[in-house]
Amino acid sequence: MSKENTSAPLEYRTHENEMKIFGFWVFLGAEIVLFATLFSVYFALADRTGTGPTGKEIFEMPPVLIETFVLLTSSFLIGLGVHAMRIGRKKAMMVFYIITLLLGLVFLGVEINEFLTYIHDGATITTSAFMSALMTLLGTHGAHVTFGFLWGSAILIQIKRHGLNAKTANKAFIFSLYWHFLDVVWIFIFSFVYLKGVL
Amino acid sequence: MKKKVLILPFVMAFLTLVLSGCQPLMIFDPKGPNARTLSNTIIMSIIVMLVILLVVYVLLINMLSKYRASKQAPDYEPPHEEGSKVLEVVWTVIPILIVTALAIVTVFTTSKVEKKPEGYGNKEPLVIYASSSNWKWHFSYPEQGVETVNYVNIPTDRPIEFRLYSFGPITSFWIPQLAGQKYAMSDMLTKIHLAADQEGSYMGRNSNFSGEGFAQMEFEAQAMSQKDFDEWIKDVKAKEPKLTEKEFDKLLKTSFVGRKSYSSTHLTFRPAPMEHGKHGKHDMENMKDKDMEGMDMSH
Amino acid sequence: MKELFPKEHVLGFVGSLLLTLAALTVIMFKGMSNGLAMTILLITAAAQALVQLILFMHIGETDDKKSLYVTIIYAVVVGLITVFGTLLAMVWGY
Amino acid sequence: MSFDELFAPMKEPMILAAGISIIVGAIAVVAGLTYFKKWGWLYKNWLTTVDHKKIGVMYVFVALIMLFRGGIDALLMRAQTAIPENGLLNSEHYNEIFTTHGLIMILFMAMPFIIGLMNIVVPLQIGARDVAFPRLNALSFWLFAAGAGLLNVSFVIGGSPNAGWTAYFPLAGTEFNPGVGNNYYAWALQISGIGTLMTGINFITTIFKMRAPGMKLMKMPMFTWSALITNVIITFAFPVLTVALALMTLDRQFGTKFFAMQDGGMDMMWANLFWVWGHPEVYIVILPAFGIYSEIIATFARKNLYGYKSMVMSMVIISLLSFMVWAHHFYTMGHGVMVNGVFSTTTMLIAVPTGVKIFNWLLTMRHGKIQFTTPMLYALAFIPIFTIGGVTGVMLAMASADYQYHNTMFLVAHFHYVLIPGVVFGVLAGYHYWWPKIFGFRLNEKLGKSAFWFIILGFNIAFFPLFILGLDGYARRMYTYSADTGYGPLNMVSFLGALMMGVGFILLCYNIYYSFRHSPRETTGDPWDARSLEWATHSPVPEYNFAVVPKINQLDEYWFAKKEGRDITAGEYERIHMPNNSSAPMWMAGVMFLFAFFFVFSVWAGVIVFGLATLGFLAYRSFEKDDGHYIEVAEIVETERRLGGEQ
Ligand code: HEA
Ligand code: HEA
Ligand code: CUA
Ligand SMILES: [Cu+2]
Repeated sequence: MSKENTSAPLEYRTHENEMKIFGFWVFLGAEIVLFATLFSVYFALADRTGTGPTGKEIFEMPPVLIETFVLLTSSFLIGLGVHAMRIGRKKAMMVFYIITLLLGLVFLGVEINEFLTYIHDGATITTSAFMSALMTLLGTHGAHVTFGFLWGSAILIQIKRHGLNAKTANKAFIFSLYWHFLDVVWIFIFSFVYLKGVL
Repeated sequence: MKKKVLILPFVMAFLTLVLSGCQPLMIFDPKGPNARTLSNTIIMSIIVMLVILLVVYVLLINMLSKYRASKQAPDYEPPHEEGSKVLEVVWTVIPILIVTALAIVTVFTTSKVEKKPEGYGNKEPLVIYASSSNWKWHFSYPEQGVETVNYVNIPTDRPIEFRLYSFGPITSFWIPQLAGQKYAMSDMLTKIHLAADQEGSYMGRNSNFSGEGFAQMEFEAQAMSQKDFDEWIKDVKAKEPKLTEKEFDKLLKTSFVGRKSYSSTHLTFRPAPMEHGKHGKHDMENMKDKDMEGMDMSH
Repeated sequence: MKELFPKEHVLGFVGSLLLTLAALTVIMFKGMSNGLAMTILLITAAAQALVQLILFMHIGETDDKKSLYVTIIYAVVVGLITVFGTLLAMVWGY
Repeated sequence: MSFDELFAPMKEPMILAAGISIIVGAIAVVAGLTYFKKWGWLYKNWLTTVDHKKIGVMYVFVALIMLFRGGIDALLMRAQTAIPENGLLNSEHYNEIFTTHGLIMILFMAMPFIIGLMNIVVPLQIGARDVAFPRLNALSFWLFAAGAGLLNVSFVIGGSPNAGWTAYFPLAGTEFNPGVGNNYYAWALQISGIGTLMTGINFITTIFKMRAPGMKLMKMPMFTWSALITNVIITFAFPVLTVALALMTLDRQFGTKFFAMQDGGMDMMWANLFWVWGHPEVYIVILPAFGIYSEIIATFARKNLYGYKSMVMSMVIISLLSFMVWAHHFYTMGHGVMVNGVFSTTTMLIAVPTGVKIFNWLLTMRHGKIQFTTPMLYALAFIPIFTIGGVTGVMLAMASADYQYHNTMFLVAHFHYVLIPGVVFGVLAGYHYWWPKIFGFRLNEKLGKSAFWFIILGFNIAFFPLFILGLDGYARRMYTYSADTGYGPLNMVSFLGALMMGVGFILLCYNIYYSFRHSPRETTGDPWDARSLEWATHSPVPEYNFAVVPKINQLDEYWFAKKEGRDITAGEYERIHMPNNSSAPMWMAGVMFLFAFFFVFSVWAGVIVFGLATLGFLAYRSFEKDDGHYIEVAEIVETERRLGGEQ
C-alpha cells in the first residue's frame, strides 16, 4: 500500500487513492439507482395532482434555464480545475473550484426562490402526491448540492493548508466526480420534469 | 441416517393429511368454474414439482450411498472434474422447457379466470360492489338496490362480477371455493369474476392483513337458486331500512357490526372509485367549482 | 495529459450547451408530437450524460475502466428497470 | 406524547418481563465487565477495532442474539396458534410480534450473519490484509448495531411497529397507525440500511482491487464470488429502500401525500417500492449461503467444485433476474394478464440458474469421498429441503395459482422453506466450518450433530403442516382462528416442531461453552484439510492475515500446493502497513442512533443537535490525519513463531 506509482496523476498515486476513486464510482452507481427510484415515483405520480396545481401550471422556464446553465458551467469549470491540478497549478485550480462552488450557491438560490414561489402560490409539499414527488426529487438534488458545497469547501481549506499532495488531490478529484454527477442528474430533471412537464 | 431425512417430507405429507381429518382441502374442493380452473392448475403444478423433486432426491440418494468415505478405500483420491458440457446443457434446457410450459399455462389460466366464466350463455353478470372498512365487508347490489354487511348472497345460475374497493387499508377479497383473491384498495376498482355451480354456504374473508380486527374479518357467501335469491331480495326490500349517509358513516366507524341488510346502497351518496388508469384524476372530477377557480389563481 | 489547453473539457462544454439547445426545441416548436418530443429528450439527456461521463469524468482513463463501465451500466440498467417496471406495474399495466 | 403513553408497552406483563430481562441482562454484562476489569480490553480490542475479522465476529455475535430474539417471537406465535381461540397473545401483541419477527430475522439476523461471515472470510480468501476501507467497515457494523438497537428499543419505549414487515400503506400510515411504531420501522431500517449499502461498496472495491497477485476473477473461491455478486445486488437494491423509507418518513411525519388515500396519493406505490428492494433482498441473503455450501461440499466431498464457470454464470444471471420479478408479490393487485404473465415468466426463469447450481453440487459429490462433518450435514440437508422451498416458489410464481396461495400459510411455508434450509442452515454451516479459523479450536462434532438433528427434524415438523393449512384456506397473520375450521391439530404439530428447533438451538449454544472448555486446540491452521486460501494462514489469524501474500496460479492454489508439497506462504518478510483503530465509528453511530431516536418522536431540537453532530463527525473525518501504522519485521517473525507452534 505504500508503493507509489509515480507516473500516474497525483490523485491516483497510491493504491489507497485508486481504491477510493474506484469505490466512489461504485457509490455513484448506487446514487444512479437512488435517483432512478425518485424519478419512478415522480413519473407515476406526475398527473396525480388531486386538488392542487399541475406541473404545466406552475413550471416557469426562465429560472430553470438559469439553473441549467449555471450548473453546466460549474461542471465545466470544475473540469478545468482538475485539469489545472494535473498540470500542477494549485492557484488556478483553487480559483476554478471556488467559482464552481459559488455557482453552486447561485443554483441553490434560484432553486430556493422557486420553492418559495410555489409555496407562496399555495402549492406545498403536502398539497398533492404530485407536489410531494416534485419537491422531494428537487429537494434531494438540492440537498446533494448543499452537501457538495460544504464538502468542497472543506477540501479547499485542506488544499490551502497542505498544498496539493496525493491525499488532497485525491479528495479534490473525487469531489469533481460528485459534482459532474449532480450535473447529470440535473439534466434529467431539466428534461423529464420541466421540459416534459410544460409540453 | 441420511435416507431418513429424505423420506421425511413424504411421511410428513402423509401424517398431515391424516391429521387434517381426511376432508378435501378447501382449495381442492372448488364449487365454481374459476376455482376449479385454479384447483386443476395447482394439482398439475404439484405433479410437475413432485417429478422434479424425485429427480433431485434420486440423484442425492445415489451420491450419498455410493460415495461416502466409509465406502471408499482409505487411499482413494477423488479425481479432478471440471464439469460436463453435455450435462450442463441438459439441466439448463429441460428446466427451460418446463418453465416455458408453466408460463404458457399461467397466461392461459390467468386470462381464463379474469374473464366472465363460460357456460352461462350470454347472461349478463350480476354486479356486486364489495367494499371493506375496518373490519367488515359491505356488499352493494346496484341492480337490486340492496346492501348487506358481512354476508353476500348470490344466485347459482348466473355469472357474478365483484367490484372491489376499500375505505381504508388494502384488503383482499377471497372466497377460496369460488375464486382466487384480489385486492380491494381505496383509490381504484378491481374485479373478480366468478360463478357458483352448487348451492351452499362458503367461507369468504379478507386475507390481507389490515390491523387489529383482521382475524375476524370473515363473511359468508351463500349461493342459492335464482328463485331463492329473488325471494331474498324481495324480503330485504320490503323489511329492511334504507341505508342513509349518517347510518353508513356510523357503520364505517364501528369495528364489528355482525350482519346487516338495507334496502338501498351507499353507492348513491358515496360512489365507488374509478377503475385503474382513470384514477388519481377522480379527485379533479369530484372537485367543486370554487376549488377550480382557486386553482386558476395559482399562476 | 500535460498540455495546457483542456481540449476535452472545452469540447464537452460546447457539446453540452448545444445539446441543451436541442432539448429546448421541444418547447420552442408548438405542435410537435409527444412521441417525437420524448425521443428528442431521451437522446439529448443520454448524450449529455455521456459527455459528462467520458469527457469530464474520464471514466475510461485507468486500467479499471472495464469494471467501471460494467458498474455504471449495471446501475443504469437497474435504474431503467425500476423506472419502467414501476410505470408498468403502477400505471400502464391494467 | 405523554410519559404514560411513552412507556405504555411496559404495562403489559409479558413486555414488562421482556424489558426487565433485557435490563437485568445488561446490568449483568456491565457488572461482569467491571468485576473482571475487562472494560479497557473490550474497548481497545473490540469496540474500536477496524480489523475485518473482529468486526465479522461482532456481526455474527449480534446476529446470534437476534436469532434468539426472533426465535422467541416465533415460539410465541406458534404457541398462540397451537390451539384454536387461544388467549396467550391478543391481536395487538401478535401483530407486533410477527412484524418484529420478520424484520429481525431478515434484516438483523440473516443480513448481519452473512455480512459477518463475509467480513471474516473474504479478505482471507483473496489474500488481502483487510477490506478496502476498514474505517467505513467499522461504521457499517456500528450503524447496523444502532439500527438493531433502535428496533429493540421500540419494544420498551413507545411501541413497536405492527403493520407487518412489509408495512403496507395505508395501514402503516398515520391514519391507521398513529403511534410511533412505524417511525421506528422507518428509522431502524434506514440507519442499518445505510450501513449495509456502505458494506456493499466496500466489498465490491475490496474484491476488485485487493486480490492477491495472480488471482484472476475466475480463480476466486466460490464464496468470494457469491460475496461479490451479493454486494453488487446490495449496492443497487438498497438505495431503493433508502428512498422508500424516506418517503415513508415524509408521509408519516411531514404530511406528504405519496401513499395517502386522498390528494392523488398511491397506496400501491409503497408495496411497489418495498418489493423492488425486497425481492433482491431475498437473493442477497441466499447467494452467500450458496457460496458457503459450495465451499463446504467441495471440501468434504474432497473434490473440486463441479462446473465452476456455470456456477459463476448462474449467480450473475440470478443477480440480474432478481431485479425483474418484484411484482410477483402483488399479482392480486388487479394487473392485466400481460403484466402478470411477464412477471410470472421472469420469476420462474430464476429456477433455471438455481437448478444449475443444485445439479452442480450433486455432481460435485460424484466420485467423491464424502465426510459427514457437522457443516457438511447442514449442506446435505439443504439440498432436498431447499428444493421443496424452491419448487413451491415456482408454484407461487404462477400468477393464476397465486390467487389462491397469496397471503396464506402456504406462502409462509414457502419462505421458511427457502430461508431456513437456505440461509439459516447456510450460515450455521459456515459458522461451524470457519469457527476453528477464528478461535483456534473446533466445535464438538457430537453436540453439533445432535443439534443438527433437532433443528432439521423440528424444522420439517414445524413448517410442512403449514403448506397443508395454506391449501385449506388458512390466511397468514391471523392471531387466532375458530375451532370448527379444523386447523387446530396441524397447528399443534407445528408448535411441537418449533419447540424441537428451540432445543436444537440451545444445544448449539451449549456447544460453544462445551467446546471452549474441552476441545483440543488447533495448530495446523487447516483442520478440515480444505482447499481455499483462508486455510493457508494460522488459526487464530494474525492481525495482518498473511505474513507473505501468496502468489496464485490457479483455482484452489492452496490445495494443489499442499499436494505438491509447496509452501505458498513462504518468502521474505517485509514490514506491513495496517490501519489504526478508531473509536469514531462507534461514537458516530451512537450519535446517529440518537438522531434517529429523536426523529422517531419528532423532537426537533434533538434531531438538529444530533444531525449537526453527525455532520461534525464527517468533517472531523475529512480533516483527520491518520496514516495508520507499520508492523515491523521483528514483530512479524515473533508472531509467526508463536502461532506456528515452533514448526
Ligand atoms: C431466501 C429467500 C427466498 C428465496 C431463495 C426464494 C426463492 C423463490 N421464491 Fe420466494 N419468497 C421469499 C423468500 C425467498 N424466495 C419470501 C420471504 C417471500 C414472502 C415475503 C412476504 O410476503 O412476507 C417470498 C414470496 C414469494 C412469492 C410471492 C407469493 C405471494 O405473496 O403470493 C413468489 C411468487 O412468485 C415467490 C417465488 C419464488 C421463486 C420462484 C423462487 C426461486 O428462486 C426458487 C428457485 C429454486 C428452485 C426452483 C429449486 C431448484 C431448481 C431445480 C431443481 C431445477 C428444476 C426446477 C424447475 C424447472 C421448476 N416467492
Ligand atoms: C430468516 C428469516 C426467518 C427465520 C429464520 C424464521 C424462523 C421461524 N419463523 Fe418466521 N418469518 C419470517 C422470517 C423468518 N422466520 C418472515 C419474514 C415472516 C413474515 C413476517 C410478517 O408476516 O410480516 C415470518 C413469519 C412467521 C410466521 C407467520 C405468522 C403469521 O403470519 O401468522 C410464523 C408462524 O409460525 C413463523 C414461525 C417461525 C418459526 C417457528 C421459526 C423458527 O425457525 C425459529 C427457530 C428459533 C428458535 C426456536 C429460537 C432459538 C432458541 C431459543 C430462543 C431458546 C429457547 C427455546 C425453548 C424455550 C424451547 N414465522
Ligand atoms: Cu391502487 Cu391503483
Ligand atoms: Cu420475491
